[in-house]
Amino acid sequence: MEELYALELIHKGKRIDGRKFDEFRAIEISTNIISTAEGSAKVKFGETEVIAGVKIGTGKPFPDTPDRGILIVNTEFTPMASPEFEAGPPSENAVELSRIVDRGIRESDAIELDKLCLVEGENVFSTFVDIHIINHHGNLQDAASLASIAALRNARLPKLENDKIVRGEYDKPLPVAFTPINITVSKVGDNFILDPNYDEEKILDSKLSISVRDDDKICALQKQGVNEIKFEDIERMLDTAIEKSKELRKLV
Amino acid sequence: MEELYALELIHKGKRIDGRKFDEFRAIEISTNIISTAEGSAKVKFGETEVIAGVKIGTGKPFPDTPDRGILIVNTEFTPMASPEFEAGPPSENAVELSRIVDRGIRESDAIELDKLCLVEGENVFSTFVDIHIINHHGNLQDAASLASIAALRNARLPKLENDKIVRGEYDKPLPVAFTPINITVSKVGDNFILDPNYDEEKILDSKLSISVRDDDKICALQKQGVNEIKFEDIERMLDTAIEKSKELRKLV
Amino acid sequence: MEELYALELIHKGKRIDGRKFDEFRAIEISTNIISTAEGSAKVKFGETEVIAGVKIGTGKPFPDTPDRGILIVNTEFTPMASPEFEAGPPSENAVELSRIVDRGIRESDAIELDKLCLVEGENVFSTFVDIHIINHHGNLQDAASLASIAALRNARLPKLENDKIVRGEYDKPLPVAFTPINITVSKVGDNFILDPNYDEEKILDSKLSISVRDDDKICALQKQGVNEIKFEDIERMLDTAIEKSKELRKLV
Amino acid sequence: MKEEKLMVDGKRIDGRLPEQLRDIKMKLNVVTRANGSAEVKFGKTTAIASVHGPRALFPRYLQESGTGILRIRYNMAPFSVNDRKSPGPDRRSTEISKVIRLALGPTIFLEDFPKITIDGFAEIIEADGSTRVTAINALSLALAAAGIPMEDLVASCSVGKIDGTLVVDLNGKEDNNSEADMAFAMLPNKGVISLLQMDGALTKKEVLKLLQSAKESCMKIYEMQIKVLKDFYKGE
Amino acid sequence: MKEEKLMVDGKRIDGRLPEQLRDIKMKLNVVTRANGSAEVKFGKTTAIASVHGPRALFPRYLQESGTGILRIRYNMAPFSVNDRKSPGPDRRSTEISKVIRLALGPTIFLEDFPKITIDGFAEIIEADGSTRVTAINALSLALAAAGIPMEDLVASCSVGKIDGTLVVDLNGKEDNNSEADMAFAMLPNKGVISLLQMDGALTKKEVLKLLQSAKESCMKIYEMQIKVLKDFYKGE
Amino acid sequence: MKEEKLMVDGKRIDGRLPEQLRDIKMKLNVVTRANGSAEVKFGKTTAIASVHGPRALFPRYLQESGTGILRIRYNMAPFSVNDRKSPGPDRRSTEISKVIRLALGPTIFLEDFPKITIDGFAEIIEADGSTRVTAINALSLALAAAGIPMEDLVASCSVGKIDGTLVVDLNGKEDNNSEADMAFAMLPNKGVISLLQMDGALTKKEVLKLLQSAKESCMKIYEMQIKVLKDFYKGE
Repeated sequence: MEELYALELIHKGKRIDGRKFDEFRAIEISTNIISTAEGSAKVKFGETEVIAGVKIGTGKPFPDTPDRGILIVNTEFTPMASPEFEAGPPSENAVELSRIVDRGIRESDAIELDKLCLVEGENVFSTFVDIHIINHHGNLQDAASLASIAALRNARLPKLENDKIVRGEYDKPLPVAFTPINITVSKVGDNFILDPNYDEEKILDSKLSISVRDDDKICALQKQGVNEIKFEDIERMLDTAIEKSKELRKLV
Repeated sequence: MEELYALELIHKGKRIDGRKFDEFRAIEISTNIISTAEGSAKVKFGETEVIAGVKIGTGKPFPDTPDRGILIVNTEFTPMASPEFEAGPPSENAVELSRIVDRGIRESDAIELDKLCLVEGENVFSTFVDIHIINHHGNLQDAASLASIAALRNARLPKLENDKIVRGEYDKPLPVAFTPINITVSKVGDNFILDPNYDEEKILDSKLSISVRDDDKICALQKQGVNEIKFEDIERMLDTAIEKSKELRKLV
Repeated sequence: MEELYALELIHKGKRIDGRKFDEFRAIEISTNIISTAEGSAKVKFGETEVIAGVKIGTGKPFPDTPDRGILIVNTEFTPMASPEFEAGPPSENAVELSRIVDRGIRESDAIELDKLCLVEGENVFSTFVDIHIINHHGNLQDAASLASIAALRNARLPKLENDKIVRGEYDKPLPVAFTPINITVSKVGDNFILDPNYDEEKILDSKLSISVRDDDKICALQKQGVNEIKFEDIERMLDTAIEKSKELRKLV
Repeated sequence: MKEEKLMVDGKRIDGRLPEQLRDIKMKLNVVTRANGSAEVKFGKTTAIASVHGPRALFPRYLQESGTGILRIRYNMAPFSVNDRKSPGPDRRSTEISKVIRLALGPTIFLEDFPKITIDGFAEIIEADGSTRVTAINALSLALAAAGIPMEDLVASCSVGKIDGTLVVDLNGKEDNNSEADMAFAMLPNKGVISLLQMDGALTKKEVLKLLQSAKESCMKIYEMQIKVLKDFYKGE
Repeated sequence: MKEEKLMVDGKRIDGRLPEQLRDIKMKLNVVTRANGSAEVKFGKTTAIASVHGPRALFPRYLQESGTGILRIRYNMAPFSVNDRKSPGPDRRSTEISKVIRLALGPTIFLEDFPKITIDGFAEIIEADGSTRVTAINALSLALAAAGIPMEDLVASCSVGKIDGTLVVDLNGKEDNNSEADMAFAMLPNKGVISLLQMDGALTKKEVLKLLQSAKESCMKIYEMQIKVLKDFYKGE
Repeated sequence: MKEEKLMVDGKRIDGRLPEQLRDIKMKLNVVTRANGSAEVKFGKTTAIASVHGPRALFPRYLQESGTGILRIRYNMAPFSVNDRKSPGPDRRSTEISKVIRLALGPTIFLEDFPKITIDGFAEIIEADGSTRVTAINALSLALAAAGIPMEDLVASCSVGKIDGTLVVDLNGKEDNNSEADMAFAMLPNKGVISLLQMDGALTKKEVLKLLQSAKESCMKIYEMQIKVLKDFYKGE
């Protein structure tokens, strides 16, 4: 019943691992860790560990965006990473996590997709961001978002010969214009906390996932958790996310 | 136990809602109800409600019919429409319903598929009829067939520019040569009834789904229900269907 | 408890059907049994019966072998053939069986895939070997392998017109260079047996599936069964397989 | 599609007369560990069927307290047709499995087997038209060979209209180019219809004529079924 | 993509003012055998929702001993969009089903229904933007019509920014070409937010402004919901 | 395909001698909430494995009354290979999961855990040849770290023939262009083989030689496994 203890502590203004309410666990980011990927990053928030790998290929563009590259974000909650994850097609939670990461990147115009067009309507670069959960110890959303943008910033476009990819040779970096940062602000009772660990996640009332761009613009919001949010809490949650995003962006 | 009462009544020559044995419930047909579809129709038989939507695209023809358009009929028994419908891939009953609708249309040569060829072997119009069950209160087969042919008669071919579809602009009507009508004749004890409602469907011994073309030709037959049919019943069933089909065809 | 009796007998140096330890059941091979297939064979080991059908089509080559034809082996453990087989996607055992057959054929270079290229990088012959289990009474692996190579030896390349297949007309035999034979050597206690029947299969300690080419080279190995194999047993197992393969190869 | 002549001088492309069945072969107990099985050939069309059960049904929530259930799976081998069929069920086989179940169901005293399932599987090894009716004949024999208590056998055949002529037992080419084809099954002793499907365009009169000739052919098929079952039990 | 003008002379492409909702229609009990159902239209966008339950939940291992569960399925008809949508769930509908469940969940006294499920289904018949919020309004009415004990209704609408202007209730064209769009739901009496999703690029100030205008629109929608429910119970 | 030289002056493309293993790294307990876990690297090839269990097995009909069961899932991350692998199992991973289960099964006293499952998961993070044997080494450590009662560890490596030379521990390029490759696992103390797969074309003599050199390499790997386990328990 670790989580009940965590709750009791929060009511006393403390956290189970001694952190302040608005403090992340120790963050480690390592990039270029997978030589088979065009870009990669490992992010650790304390014990939580997530790897994002970027694979770049070529393919037909979507019919409604014939002159833009393709971006696809996919997440695997590998059953290795946590006893409650199950093998099989992505769970509802894995799908939601992917889609929040995707929106943060897409809506912020982080990737210059127009520069990824090779032949309009025929051939464009397709960029897959695959998020692999290695160790689930809370706050997967922020870790996955951070790993994804770090892997994209690390990614290089493969060299082409006759519009076909030459594996293992690279041309130039993937064009990345912004570094959107996802900060999930959680509420427990009257308290706002950041980066909850696995036990703390069980006692959250509600959370708001907020993606902030370099210019402090909000690019994606998603209310999560089973309880409602009060109108008067939103501004504070946004302020917290904007402030914290600056800190995390420096690490990428 | 509404159905036991329905059975008792039928044995007395009556029906639960006061209809005659060969009488349909009140039929309502409205067409062109969905502006995103190339053709659409809603059919109500009393409370039973079915929507058919026609979507027309372009694609490669089937290899064995390189000069003909494509017709595909699909049905969703949405779990919304009835407590016994389940989410997931089409059930056996939904597949059978689709295939009976499909055969009625295809075997009667209702759609002039040869007029839907754009470039032989390369590009033809593909016509999807999607049947969506809104309210299941019996006799889905006849309602779905009627909605489908009504939606097809309502459908317009999209305008093309360089063999690509311009959404929202139309060229001419989908070429429809016949109006096949499906009449399912059911047997309860020694009685033949038409258009059973939900409760009556539970007490049917057997049924024969009969698709009749404008020239009174039979285009599709399918015996349904758990019990056998007697040889001597077939002629009467066909006669009933031929007669009734004229009545319903007028409504389309 | 037929299998306990089988075990008791083996410990006494006997087998349940009177065979010697290294003796196969009566083998029947019939080829060209299915006129819709480009090649076909039925193999019986006693009651065990397996059909392999070869279908040849054309398609794009794999990107890493642009100048070679395609070989795909697939197995259906039809629920008809045995009460423990279930409908659905191929089970783990069916997948393993296919892959062992595939490796025996592929690694021995039995099919001259380079002769199956029509237009480099664009169009090649694709060869599907479909294995259909008809009656499961033990030793499916060796029977399926034998049926597959017999069907391939029986197969003819379809005639082409403008790079398209003319069904029912044939050009020349599929080029087959070798006749790999799969022999599974099983161990029960201290005894090595071949071609176990259904009851004997339940009492095996371990088995080694060995594919042998015409020149006595070993082309594929797969340890199976729940128990380990001793190092000192391997040579004897290989010798048995090499010897027995000559006998079976004569039958193809 | 319908250009080639299917009837020449009153004969069909394989030399048969309109009312003539193809060469029919029936063999019992071809699957060792099934409760009953049979192989039936109508010309090249080959169906092998087996019956597993009566057997317990899991998971439990599928069981019906008052009755047993019959499950049927009709399946085509990938190599049974000219263009390879990918493995696994499709819409066609889903529908056919259902109509076969309904064609056989009335003969079986399922209420004698509460909570139990009887599973019938039919594999089409080679398809040259009329596969579903061949499968029904094989399954009917397999059920009988399994000792399942049945009210009657089920005999099944196809009929249709080609080049304006009504014919029985359509082969693949006839099937693909017919003006109409009908799949039919009946309980020969009870004299009732348990499968009736038709595609095409026929007058009422033609439908009734086809039914009559389907009935006559089924009675011939029934005689063969009886013979093979008698021979089998004699042989035992 | 964002070339066409969406605001001309202070008016939107369909003639509305920025803060103006489309024509809204609500109808109750459109599915006979559901416990409750409703059809809601926002302009052309049409959602039909039904609630089946409270009902027993099988298989048993899904049951929760201390509470009931709410299950939601949001689905688009294949013909509801310009390019036919293939049937079946996709990633988008999976996510939307989840956020709808969370938007409605807080209002229902699920703890009163141990081991029980309440199943809500929303079908989008035609999509012209704002489909998820239309579905929420329909489901909220369907739950009420089903007599499910609820703390509050849920009212829902979209807001967004087009051509630099903050607007409510985006139609399809606006949605596709917006600078930002937000899906919003609230419990009108409790005055709290149960759905909040946003895509785009907005300053904090803009977010807060949009929230305010979403709240105001939801209060209008709530009035309509109350009216249709009252009329319905009067009519009974 | 086999044109590039893989052996030059007795050395391999990465500079190794034929009998030389790559740089091997082993690390324990990398997944917090697993019962045991390990990361193993053979050069760039990286496998992370965790063990969940012994734990209860649901649904119940999967349970075996007399014994526990071992379940194994081998999976490659989409980015672990040059051409992105779509997520989810395929035929290759299905077979590998099975042979890994059989390679590990003999060491575990499963009969001590009736109705229970032990679940082992191995993720390939980067693939440069010999992934299944790397996964086995990681799983063997993870099982030990989970405190599962085992008769022996399992040590595993690949061997093969490249450019006519017999070598150990094939990297990706060697694997793709080998004349033969063999995956091998053994119980080092019991001295028996629990995994043996081979593809290629080898004389009997070559097979036996490769087995010998696989055995020798596995004994080295076993020493490393023992060391990392000892260090870990010392560290506790």
